[in-house]
Formats: sequence, C-alpha cells, structure tokens
Amino acid sequence: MTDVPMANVKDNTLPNAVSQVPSSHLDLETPEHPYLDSNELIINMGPQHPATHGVLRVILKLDGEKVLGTECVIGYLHRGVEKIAENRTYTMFNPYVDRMDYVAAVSNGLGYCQAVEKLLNVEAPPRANYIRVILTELNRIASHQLWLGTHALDIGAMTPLFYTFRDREEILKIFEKYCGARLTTHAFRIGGCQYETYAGFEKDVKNFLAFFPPKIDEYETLLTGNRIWIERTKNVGVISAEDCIALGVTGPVLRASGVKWDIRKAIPYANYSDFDFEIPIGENGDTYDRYLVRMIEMRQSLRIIEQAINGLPEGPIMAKVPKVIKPAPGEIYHSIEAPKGELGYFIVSDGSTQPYRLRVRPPSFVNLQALDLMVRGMLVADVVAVIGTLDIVLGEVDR
Amino acid sequence: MNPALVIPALAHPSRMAAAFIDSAPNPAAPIATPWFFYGLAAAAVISGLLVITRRNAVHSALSLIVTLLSVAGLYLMLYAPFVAGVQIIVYAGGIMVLFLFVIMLVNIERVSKERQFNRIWPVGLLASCALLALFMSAIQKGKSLFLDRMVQLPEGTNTQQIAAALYGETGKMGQYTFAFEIASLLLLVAILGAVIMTKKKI
Amino acid sequence: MLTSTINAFTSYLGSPLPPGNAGNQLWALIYVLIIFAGVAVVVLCMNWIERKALAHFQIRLGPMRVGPHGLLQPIADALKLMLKEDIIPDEADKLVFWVAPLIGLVAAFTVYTVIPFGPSQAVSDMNIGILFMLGVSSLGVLGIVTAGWASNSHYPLIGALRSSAQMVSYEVAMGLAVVSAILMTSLNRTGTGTLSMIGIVQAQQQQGIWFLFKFFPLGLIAFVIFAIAMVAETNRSPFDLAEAESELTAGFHTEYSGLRWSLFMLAEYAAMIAVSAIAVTLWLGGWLHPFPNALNGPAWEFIFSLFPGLTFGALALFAVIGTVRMPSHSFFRIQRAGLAVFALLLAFIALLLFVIAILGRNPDASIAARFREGIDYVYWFMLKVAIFMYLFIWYRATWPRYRFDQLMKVGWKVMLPISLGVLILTAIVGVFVS
Amino acid sequence: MVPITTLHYLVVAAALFVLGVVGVLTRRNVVIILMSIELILNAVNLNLVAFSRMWGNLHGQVFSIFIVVDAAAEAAVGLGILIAFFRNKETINVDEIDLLKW
Repeated sequence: MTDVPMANVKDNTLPNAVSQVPSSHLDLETPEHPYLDSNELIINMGPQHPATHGVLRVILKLDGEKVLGTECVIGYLHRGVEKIAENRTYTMFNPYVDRMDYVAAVSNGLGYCQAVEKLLNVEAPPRANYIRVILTELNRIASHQLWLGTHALDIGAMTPLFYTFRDREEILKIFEKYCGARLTTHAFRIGGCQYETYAGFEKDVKNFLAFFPPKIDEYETLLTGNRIWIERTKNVGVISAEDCIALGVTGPVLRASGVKWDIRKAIPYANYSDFDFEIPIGENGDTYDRYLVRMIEMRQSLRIIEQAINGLPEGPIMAKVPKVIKPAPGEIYHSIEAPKGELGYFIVSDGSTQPYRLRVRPPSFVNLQALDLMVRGMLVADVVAVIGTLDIVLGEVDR
Repeated sequence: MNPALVIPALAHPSRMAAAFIDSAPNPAAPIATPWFFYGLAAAAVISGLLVITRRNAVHSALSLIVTLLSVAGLYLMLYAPFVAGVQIIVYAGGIMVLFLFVIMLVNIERVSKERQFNRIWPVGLLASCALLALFMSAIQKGKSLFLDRMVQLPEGTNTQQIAAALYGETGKMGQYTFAFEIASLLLLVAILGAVIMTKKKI
Repeated sequence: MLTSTINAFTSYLGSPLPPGNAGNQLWALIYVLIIFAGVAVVVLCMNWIERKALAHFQIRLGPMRVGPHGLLQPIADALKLMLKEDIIPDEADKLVFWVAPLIGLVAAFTVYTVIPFGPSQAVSDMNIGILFMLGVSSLGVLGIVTAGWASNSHYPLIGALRSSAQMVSYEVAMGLAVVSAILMTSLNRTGTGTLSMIGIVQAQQQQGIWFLFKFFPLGLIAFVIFAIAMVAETNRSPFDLAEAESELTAGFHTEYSGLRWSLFMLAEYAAMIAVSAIAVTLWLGGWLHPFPNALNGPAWEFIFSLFPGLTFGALALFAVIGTVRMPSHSFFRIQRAGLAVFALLLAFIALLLFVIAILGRNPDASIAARFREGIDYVYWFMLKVAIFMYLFIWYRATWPRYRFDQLMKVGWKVMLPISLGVLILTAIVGVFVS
Repeated sequence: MVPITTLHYLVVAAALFVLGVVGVLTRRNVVIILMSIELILNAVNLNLVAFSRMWGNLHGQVFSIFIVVDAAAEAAVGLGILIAFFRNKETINVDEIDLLKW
C-alpha cells in the first residue's frame, strides 16, 4: 500500500486568508489565567446530547457562558464506509452510500452513480436524468425540512419540527412509491434508474408542488419575522467568505456568506443546465442568512421540480452498462451539490471489479471544521444554534 | 353579591386589627403560643450554631436561611408582619441567593479541606463566652427594667403605620423620611462599589 | 366533637373573614388540606391539558392510550415516577441534594395560604399578603440553586447559575409592576392603600374597575410587564434557559430522577398557578365577575352564577361527543364506557351547580345561597387563572428560547425602565386624580 | 406555661449575637465570617423589634428595616471585595489576607 495516490496529496493548500483559524487543540490541562476556577469550565457536550444531532462530542472551554474554544471529537459513528468500498464491487457498494447522509440518501446515490458513470464513460439517458433531478430535488427539500425542524428545536421552538415532519412525509411517500424505501432509498443505479416512474408519479409530484408552497409560508410565519428567532440568529456564528473558502466550507453556509457557488450552476451535471433557477446568496454570513438561503432554496427546488416534471422526456431510463462493471484503470473525482454542500467522490480504479480506493468528500465533515471559528466568543446557546445551522449529519461526518 | 360582604377596602384592615386585640372577647385570640416561641427560638439558635461550625459553606448558608426564617417567625409573633416580610424577601430571597452565588463562584472544595478555625480560636471563644456572660448578667440585673407587659400593637395597620413613619402623612414629612433617603444613597453607593469591585475590567 | 365540628363549619360559613382571621383554626387547617390536595390535582390535570394542548398545536394527538383520550395518563405518570429508583449521584452532596426539591416545593405551596379565591375563601388574609407572596415565591430560587450545586455536575451548575440570575433580575421588574398596582389601591378618600390580597380585590370592587383598565394604558402596561416577568420567574418557555433542553440537557434537574424529579415538576406547576393568581388578583379583579360595576343587580348575579354549570355542561358535551365519535371496534369498548362515565360525572357536576345556582338565587342566609356565592367566587378566580395557564402552554408552543444575555438585556434594559416609568406615571396621575 | 415576655426574646437575641461573634472571631473562611455578621445583625433586629413591642411604638421596627438595608449593602460590598480578592490571591481565608497591596 505504498503507492496510494491519496497519500501524496498533502493538505497544505490552506491559504493565508484565514484570519483567525484557531489552533486545533485546546489547552485542556492548564487554564490560561489563574482566575476563578469555575470561570474556566471545560464541559463535554455530547456524545449523548440532545442538540448535537447524533453522536458528536464537542469539548467546550467556557468562561462562564462565553465559549473560549471548542474541539470536536468525532468518530462515534465510524463504520469505515470507504474501506468497505474496497471490498465490494461497484454495484454492491451503491446501497452503502445511502447510509452516509441518511437524510439525503438520494443525493448520495446520485453522486456515486454519476462518479462511476464518469469512470465508465457512460452517460445516463435524459429521462433517467430528469427522474434523478426530480427525486434529488425532492430529497433536498426533505433534507432542508429536517434541518429546519431540528434547528428550530435547538433554538427552543418545538412546533416547527412537527410541521416539517408532517410535510416531509409527503416526499417520503413519493420515494416509497417509487422505490419501496423511504429513507435509505437506493433509488438510482449505475447508468440510470432501475425503476420506471410508477403510474401517478406525475400527479403525486404535481400535487406536492401545489401542496408545499403554503407550507413554506407557514414555517416562515412562525420563524422569519419572530423577534426572538431574529435575535437568536442574527449575527450569530458569522463566517466570512474568505474563511469559508479557506476552510473548504460549501453549500448553503458558503452561499450565505455571499459566494455564489453552486455546483448545479457552476459545473452542471445531470441536465441541470436545462433548468432555470436562482442561486440565493446571503450578505452577513450569519445564522439568519443561512436560514433564509435554505428557505429560498426550497422554493427554487420546487421550481426545478416543476420544470422537470413538465418536461419529462420519453425514452429509456438505463444506459448501456456492462453486467460486470470493470472500469479501466484510472481515477476520477466527481462532485454534486448535495443539500449540505459539495459531495464529492474520488474513485481510483485498478481495472478490477472493485474500487482500489474510494474517498468521499462529505460536506458535513468539511463544514464542521468551521464550528470552532464560528462559536469563539459566543455563548453556549450559540454553539447549539451553530451546530444546527451547519446542518451536519453524523453519519456523513464519521462515515 | 351579598351586601354584607361588600366591605370598603379601608374599613377592612382596622376591623382586622380589632379582631386581634387581646381584650376583645372574640375567638380570634392569637395562636402565638409559647410553644411556637420555643420551637422557633430553638431552630434559630441551633441553625445559628450550624452556620459557624459547618465545614462546607453551602451548608452554612442553608443553615443561615433556616435561622433567618425562624427569626422572621419570631417577628410575626411580635406583631411585626412587615419586618417579617422584609426579612423573607430581602434576606432569604435576596442576600442569601447572593451568598450562594458567590460560594459557587469561589472554589470551596479546596477551602473545605483546610483548617477551618484560625490560630487564636481559643481566645475568640473565651472572649465570646465573656460577652455572653456579660449579656446574661445584664439581663439578670436589669430584669426590672424590662417591662413584663407586651403592648398589643395593631397588626392590621402595621404596614400603614410604618409607611407613615418612613414617608410621612399627607403634606408633612415623616420622622424617618430623611434617613430613608440617605439609605437609598447608601444602597446606590453599595451597588456601584460591588459592580466596580467585581468587574474584571471596566 | 361532631357538634363542635359542625359549629366550626357553620361559624366559618357565617363569617365574612377568611378562616385564619376568623379564628376558626379547625376550618383553616381543613382549608389548607383542601388547597394542597386541590393544587396537586390541578397540577395533574394541567399535566394532561398541557400535553394535549401542545400536541394539538403540533398536529399530533398526545397521550391516547391510558384511559380514554389519555385521561388517566397523569396518574400513570405519577405512579411510574413514584416507583422509579431515586438515584443520588455518588459525588453529590447527599443532604443538599435531598433537601433541594423540598425547598422549591414548600416555597411554591406556602404561597397558597394567602391566595384569595373569594372574600372569605382564603386560608388567611395577611396584612402583608402580596409582600409575603413575592417573598416566599422568591425562596423557590434557593431550591433551584442548591439543586444545581448539589448535583456536582457542570450542566446543572450552569442551569442553576442561569436560573438564579434570571429570577433575581426579573423579580425587580415584577416587584415594580406590583407596586404600581398597589399604588392604585390607595386612590380613595383617605389615601391609604393595602398590601392585603383580599384588600386589593376589594379596592378594585370599590373603585368599580379592574386595575388592568385603570389609568389606561398604565395599568395595562404594568400588567404586561408582570405577565412577562412571571413567565421568567417560573422558568417557562421562552425563558426556560435554566432547563434549556437543547443546551443543558435538563438544566438544574439533570441528575434528578423519580419522585424527586416529580417534586420539581410539581413545584414548577404550583408556582405557575401561584404567579397567575397574583396577576389575577392584582389586575383582573380576583374573584369579581366581568364588569362588576356595570352588570350587577340580582338578574345579572343569577346569570353569572349559571356560568360554572354551563362550563361543566360544555365539558360534559365534549366528553359525550368524544364518546360518540369513538370507533365502534370492540377494542375501544372499555375506553368508550370510561369516557361515558366521565361525561356522566361532568354532567352530574353541572347539574349540581345549576341546582345550587337556582336554589341560591335569593340572597338570603341559606346554605345554598352561601354555596352559590362561594362557587361563584372560586369559579371566576379559577377561570382567570386557567386563561393564564393556557397562555403558558401557548407561549411554549410558539416561541423559540431567548439567549442568556438577551434575557438579561430584556430584563434590565427594557422591562425595568418601563416598569419604573409606569410606577412614576401612576403616582403622578394618582396624585392629580385624588 | 410561662408567658413569653421581652426577656425571652432578649435571651434568644443574645445567644444569636454571641454565636455570630464566635463565628467572626474564630472562622477563617470569609464567606462564613460575612454570614456570622448577618447573624449579629439579626440578633440586633430581634432586640429592636422586641423592644418595639414592649414600648408599643414602631421606632424599633423602622430601625430594623434600616438595618436590613444596611445588611444588604454590607453583603453586596463584602462579597464584591471577596470576589476581587479571590481573583487575585485565590484564597478566601481571612488570615491569608495580610498584605495591604499586591
């Protein structure tokens, strides 16, 4: 295992633009000042904590309520997905990707299938791509709904959670009808889709298109103008565009800081160039902007779905893919815009039926790095808000 | 509405007071029996003893709260309900919370493991005993000075009378109005002092 | 013995004074027991109502399994909590850990001795009633602080510090709002006010106006300040930072379990009812029915005395509707029967109340008239308190939680100046009026 | 049963006062010394209120209210000094406070 290509890639590309990227390790043993002992408090947030969205453990160093620094301890949900990939064929590995970001399983599948297709030099037929787009965008909405509910719950508003779950149900029903599974869908296959749309698929999706916009308005009535919500989110967890880029943060977090970067527009894949939609960007890069960006993204996703369902072309749903997938030796990196940011797959093939190395660039994992920068000097309650706004899924962070 | 129950608000306190004058032949004799006194006094003294002997400052503070509440009960027995109320709201609800707050801020684990009494404690104890003896002899000698009577104060208008002493009646200053204003200045100074001393930097 | 007991009762019923002041110690003791048992039962009901109401806010059903529509859920919960192991952490300060919930509970329940459910429906009418209430309810913070400290754990400690700072801060604004209401009691010919809870309501009766509408909008502003501060005082959403679930897991009672935890809950709900009772007494006319000066006279009295029966009748109707709508599957047979019995019970109470209202129509000294009067007072008082309790649930369903510094900012920089201003304006207007 | 007279209250007050003095003179912990001072002030208050009852006027009660005000100010300032001291010296033992300046 000496010539693993990844081993040569040194991660020294961080530019100096990072204004105050913190030292990664807290001085946990000795307090800096011999002040009041209880003032410098080190507490463990997690791994069993209601607000860390799973099994994230954050070591907080506090001065009273003020956060002096944080350190994330991850790996409680590590399953070695990347290593598993080396022992499975390309087809066999496909369901595993659903288990990474389990709230956006369809996106994960799309990214993986497209990466392998790229490796094989196969292009999925347009109808398959349209179905993929519809399902992926529905999944983006579902993911954002889950984010909204849990984020609001973290900040103390418990009701939006139930509203979002009620509406997410409609999306999951469509998934269930399409492929039989609700969460870990395994909806796509390498080369296209396995299933043709079921009878009434269009009707269901169109019903959802009519059903959902009032619901977004409902969420917004509860939160957008709410004074407490604004106070809790404005100027909380601010991150500048430079810091975002330096840390590799992508997705709504990056866009809320004012960078118009969306892979669907920048490097279009899966016929995204056919559709007309806007990329919302924020100004301040605070939690409120991220909230607004995601709310607008949901509406834009509806727009994409509407165009796709109206222009759904006829034709095959599967490209010509060999029975046994054996790509030529080589390597490929393909990334898509998952609901949480750039989801990339780097696959090295040695010509066998199994990947030689598969590396995932999970958006949650990369975005989580920004946590420390965003919460320094904030209060404990803001840590919760920022973890919520980063929209991490621990299954994806730990893989 | 029963017309008998429509009592003007003002007629009411004085009527209540009437119910409490001992001589008045009514069933409303005060329930302040000697047993209450002994119970409250014992609670006050025992928990006072605990205050000065406990190793852990939080236990001391809790004992002090018991003392304060017992003393508030004694005030009630002395027909001073307003002072009792002030005792509860200011002492037990305010000052003691402050004490507990500070105890939690300063590191008590280390302190509670150390020596609790200073080196000259026998001298202090001796001096205190001498003080107690002095008090007792004064009480013993001056027994005749302290009247045996207990004047019945009108409990029902206690608050109104204290208010009159502090703020004065309509149109004229009370006996203690000036002192009351000075007290507010004292509090202001105390607030400023506390804030300045506890801030790390201003 | 029996005759003396009966005499004691009748002497109380004939007296216009609360039992503690009428010298009727036996009746006062019984009264204390009734109130404590009543509060415990109301807390249980409140538990069910909160869960149900919150569930319906959030498009779910809430408890449905234990009893028809989960009616027996609170009892099941109480049983479960009593039977649960009472865990005391090894490193905790055992004695303080053991005492802390009791402090909160005793403080919350002692307050009820001066709450006036009617002109003579109180345990005692203290001369310092409102002062006593504020003082004793401020002792509740001691329970929280000691609980957080004794747990010897970080989250409870932070919760305790937050909560003590919060309660001490909001007490200031609360106290000033209360003072401005007390000031209004002195607006009469002699110019002396009162701190007695009963006296405050009687002052409203005498002036013919609820203090909520007095010197509009000064009374209203003071009331709103109090209504906000009382939510903060009781550590309820949106000021529930002390037990902020998403931040501090459970705040000061993280380490508590079983019965001791339930004591905290009991104290919290008892304190909610107590502060609501203060608000009702000070601004909403206590036991007075709406528009006491405009809508009086025997006819109106009779109409208002029908309300308790109507309320229970409406509840019975709801229960009947629930019985009818229950699915006809055999699985629901017992539940249906249970709900029907409950409906019958409610209907019976309604009937009883109607009978009392009709029998006690004439304001003579008959027992029925006295009962009618007492029921009337307690009903209107409880109804107003119930509105506040519903508001507590509504807040919880609607709002996110404040952050600690924002909470302090609101308390000291917004509420305190406003309440001071209202106090000064009330004094000035009061001087001009009188 | 002997009726309770002023003397009884004076004895209780004397006991509380002496307890407070013992605390002040013997303890090392500043917090407990401050609490002992509260004990002393309470003993004085009790005396004042008892005498107020004895003479049948309210001067004693008014005095005791002033003492409560004073106690509040004393506690605030005393604890403030304690915090400032603890921050600099990391001790709250009174016999370690032996420098006028550091």
